[in-house]
Amino acid sequence: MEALKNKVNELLESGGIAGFLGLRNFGSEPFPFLFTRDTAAEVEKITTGAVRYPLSKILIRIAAVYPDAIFGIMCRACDERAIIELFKNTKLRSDKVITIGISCTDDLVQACKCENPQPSNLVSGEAGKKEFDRSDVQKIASMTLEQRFDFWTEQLGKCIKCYGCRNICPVCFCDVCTLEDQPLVKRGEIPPELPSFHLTRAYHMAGRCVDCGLCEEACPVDIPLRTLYRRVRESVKELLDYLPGEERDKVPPIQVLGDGLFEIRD
Amino acid sequence: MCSARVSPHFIIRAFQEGADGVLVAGCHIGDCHYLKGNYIAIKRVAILRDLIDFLGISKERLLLEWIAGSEGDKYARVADEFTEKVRSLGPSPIKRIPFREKAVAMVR
Amino acid sequence: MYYECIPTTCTYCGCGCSVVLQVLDGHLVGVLPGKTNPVNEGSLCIKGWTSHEFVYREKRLKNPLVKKDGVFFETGWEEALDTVAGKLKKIKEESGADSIAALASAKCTNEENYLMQKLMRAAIGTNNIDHCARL
Amino acid sequence: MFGSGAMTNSIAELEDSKCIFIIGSNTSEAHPLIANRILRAKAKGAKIIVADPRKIHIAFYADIHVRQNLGTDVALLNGIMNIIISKGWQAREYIEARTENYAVLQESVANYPPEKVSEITGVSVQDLNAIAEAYAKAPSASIVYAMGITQHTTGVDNVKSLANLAMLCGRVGAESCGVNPLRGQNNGQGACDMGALPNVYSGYQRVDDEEVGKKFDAAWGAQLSRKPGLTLMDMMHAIEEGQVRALYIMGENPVVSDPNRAHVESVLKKVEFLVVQDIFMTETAQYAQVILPGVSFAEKDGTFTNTERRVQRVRKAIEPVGNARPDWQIICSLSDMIGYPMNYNEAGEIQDEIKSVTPSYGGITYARLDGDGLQWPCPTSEHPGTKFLHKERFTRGRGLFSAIAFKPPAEASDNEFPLMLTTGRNFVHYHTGTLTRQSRSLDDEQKEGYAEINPLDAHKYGISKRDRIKVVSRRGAIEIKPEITGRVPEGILFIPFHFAEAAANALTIDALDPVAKIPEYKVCAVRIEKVA
Repeated sequence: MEALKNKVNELLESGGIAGFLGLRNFGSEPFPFLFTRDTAAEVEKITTGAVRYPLSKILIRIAAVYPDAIFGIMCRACDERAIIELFKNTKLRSDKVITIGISCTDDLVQACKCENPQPSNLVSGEAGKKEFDRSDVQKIASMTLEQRFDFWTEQLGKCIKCYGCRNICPVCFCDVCTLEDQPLVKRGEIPPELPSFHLTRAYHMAGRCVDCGLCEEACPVDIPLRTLYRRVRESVKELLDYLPGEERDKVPPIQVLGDGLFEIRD
Repeated sequence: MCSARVSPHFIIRAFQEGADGVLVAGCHIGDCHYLKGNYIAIKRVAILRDLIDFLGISKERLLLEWIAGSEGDKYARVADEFTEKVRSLGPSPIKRIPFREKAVAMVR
Repeated sequence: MYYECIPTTCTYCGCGCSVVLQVLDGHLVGVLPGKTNPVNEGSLCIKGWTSHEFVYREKRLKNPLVKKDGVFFETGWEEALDTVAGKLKKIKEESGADSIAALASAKCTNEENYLMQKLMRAAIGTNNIDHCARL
Repeated sequence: MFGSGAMTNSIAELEDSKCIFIIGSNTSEAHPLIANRILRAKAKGAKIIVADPRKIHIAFYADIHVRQNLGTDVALLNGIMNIIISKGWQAREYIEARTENYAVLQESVANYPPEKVSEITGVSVQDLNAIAEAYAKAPSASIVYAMGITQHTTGVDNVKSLANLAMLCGRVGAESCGVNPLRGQNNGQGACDMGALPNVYSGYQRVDDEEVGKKFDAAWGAQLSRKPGLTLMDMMHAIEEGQVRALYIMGENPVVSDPNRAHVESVLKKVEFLVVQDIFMTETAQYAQVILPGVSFAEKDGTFTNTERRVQRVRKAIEPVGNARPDWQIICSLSDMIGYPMNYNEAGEIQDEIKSVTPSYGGITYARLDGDGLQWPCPTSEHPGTKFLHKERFTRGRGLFSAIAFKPPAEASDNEFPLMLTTGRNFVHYHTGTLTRQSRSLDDEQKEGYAEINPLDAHKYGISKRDRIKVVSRRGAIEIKPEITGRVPEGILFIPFHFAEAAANALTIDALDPVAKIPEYKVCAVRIEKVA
């Protein structure tokens, strides 16, 4: 933690960054906060916490107001994967963002089933072990078609349409959301139309999902959303040879898969 | 209409409305007036096939075929074969979802 | 340049979920679910996620209004509060404290409900205080 | 009853309950973050029972869903208890050790044999047996209810029947059990706790108790009235009779929320001086002489108390919009001008006073609320708060069984009004829509009101989904879009009450529960006509 505090103070003092987006203890609990020179005293309360908030998504909002400023951001490996995709999709500028890597506790790595908990530019802690566990996907893939359908109907049927999976997702950055497109997705009832609401969102995760799992954490009814999107991630790797968040130099296939660009709405 | 214009959402919508199968037909590879429309379609449909299959809707219910404007006989053959295929798969499972608004079973 | 998150409690149903208000340069810009709260444990419903949206609506009342000849006019706080206090005092003198009644609110804070009943009971002198929680 | 009106257990405990009986609560739409606990309990093997005339979302996850006729809850519950007693499944030791008046209950439920109950409620004898067995035999069992139980002329009877059932099986004062009312509003619990009621001060201390009166006289430095005041419905009548001349409404919208809208409007027109304090120009504010602009939850400090008695902080995040002022400051200013000064520099000082006069809040300070908040009763500054109530003993000593007879709703269907109407919420909107209909995303999700109607009724009246229908009751009429769906059984219409322009409460009846004065929103007779 001291290393992180020192790094943030150093960057703020040198003017290398205008602000550092991280977590601050508010009372006894950590919440996102932008540390600036004006609020340098707050750096004492900086924490890495055991919780994850969508910092990269918050940074999009701040950077939109201050497009010329350079920001530091506290980065777990999942945050960094998201930021890589946000650079490629021009939602953040790589010359305006400095990532400060922090490690995740073993507990968190386990809880997240994180396939790559190793951020670059690690300032605080030691990098966790890579653990590639796709047993959740395999378990469902090994069911019969009918079992799979019943499983998902029961799971997706719990949906209370909070839009939390979208709202918290760091790579859900479209200006207009297809999930709110009335003729395509019927509105005003729960569960939302099965399976099209979730099928639509899952399709949109193709080429974007960085497997951070924030969606599943935010789901109030414990739908295994991450498993669904992991399968999509696998398909994209198999069919398009692209693994979002892991390939800094490849062009993302997002236009091929279809975002707003290919839609005509009426 | 270009096969790239067939948005995955249209396909999803068709399934939601109760279609037992969806056939997307496009121009042959190399024949695209827009140069790469059918390349786009092929990738989209492939991803969507994987996805619906994972959700328990057989990927065989979604078919992409290349049929040129002049290939009327191929169109008829593909349509016939696909219809037979879908018939053998039975009705779409989406039609038996209990939450559906008008499910008669819910009427007391 | 100032961004912070203020944890608070959702204004909608009785669950009492923790919502985290995102404030950018003094403006409310969004909501996050409180990740550590024992009620909602990092989730929210659709209302919680959008609980900031009504705050800046154009239709918000921004000044006290006094009705004259059936039409509302904006006015200052002094005049509005004077009118209310004067009228309540007059009615109390003429018809007694029990001719005044008040409805507190299941939407307001504990402190406000406490003060409202104290106002009616101690300042006015009546127990005519209720709210719409039955509804 | 057991002597206090709040959720006996905690939200998190539901997750480990082995049987959850949901009655009169559309949990997934009205209390979504409690529904998730119920779904988790199911995933851990709990049996879920839903009794609701509508096929609500959570009913799809129920092991047993019964659709009782509107307003027959007492009969249903008596029938379940009849079965439990006749099979000998009641908790004998618990009844002996912790309750009184059991003989009276035994005698009264003997009049409700399953066949007769089935006749009244429309629930099969087989389902009654299944519910009785599931509830009585599970290692732990919770009852969850909401306004579907209370908003009846027999609301108090319904609640007492649930208390009877819970005590009969020893389900009060134990972990993951209890009787758990879900409060509809964020601070409905707090408003009651704080004494925004005509007969009690904060902490349910009675105004007609001389001891209590003296305590508050001293604390507040005033000579306080010992005479209980008027309830909301009594206020309305007193205004009509000219006995109440001034009404001060803070943050409520009775024109839309109260039954029999036409009556409420005529009363508000009649009252000599109406002050409304709110953040929007509500339907009610239109009738005011003076409107005072208060602020939203984001612009002030304070606390809310949720449905599980958890007191939590509300924190100011932004400055008030325009010249609006925090509601507590408005009350203070007004009190000063009336001649009773209130000197509080910040909301925390008010809590310090609440703490000093309210035993159940006696240990609550803002400093202690950091993090998870505290569940009352929390009498001292060392007390950790109370997860579930009545652990060793009931608030009133022994739990009191009461004999409750079934009474039909105030209004029944007849030739003129052949359909029954019930009201409730939609997952997108909240209460009168003052806030949610001003939220873009929520408004987009559901823009207008609708009436759910069974396909058989739609067919009978020749209504298709593109039509508009007129719904008429003895109190009023509205035009509305039909939603043809099996969610409602034949003969029943459902209308959410959020939409002022198609207000369900233009139709509802203002017949009240004789004790709690709650209107019967959940049952009235209507007819429908197709709008040409």
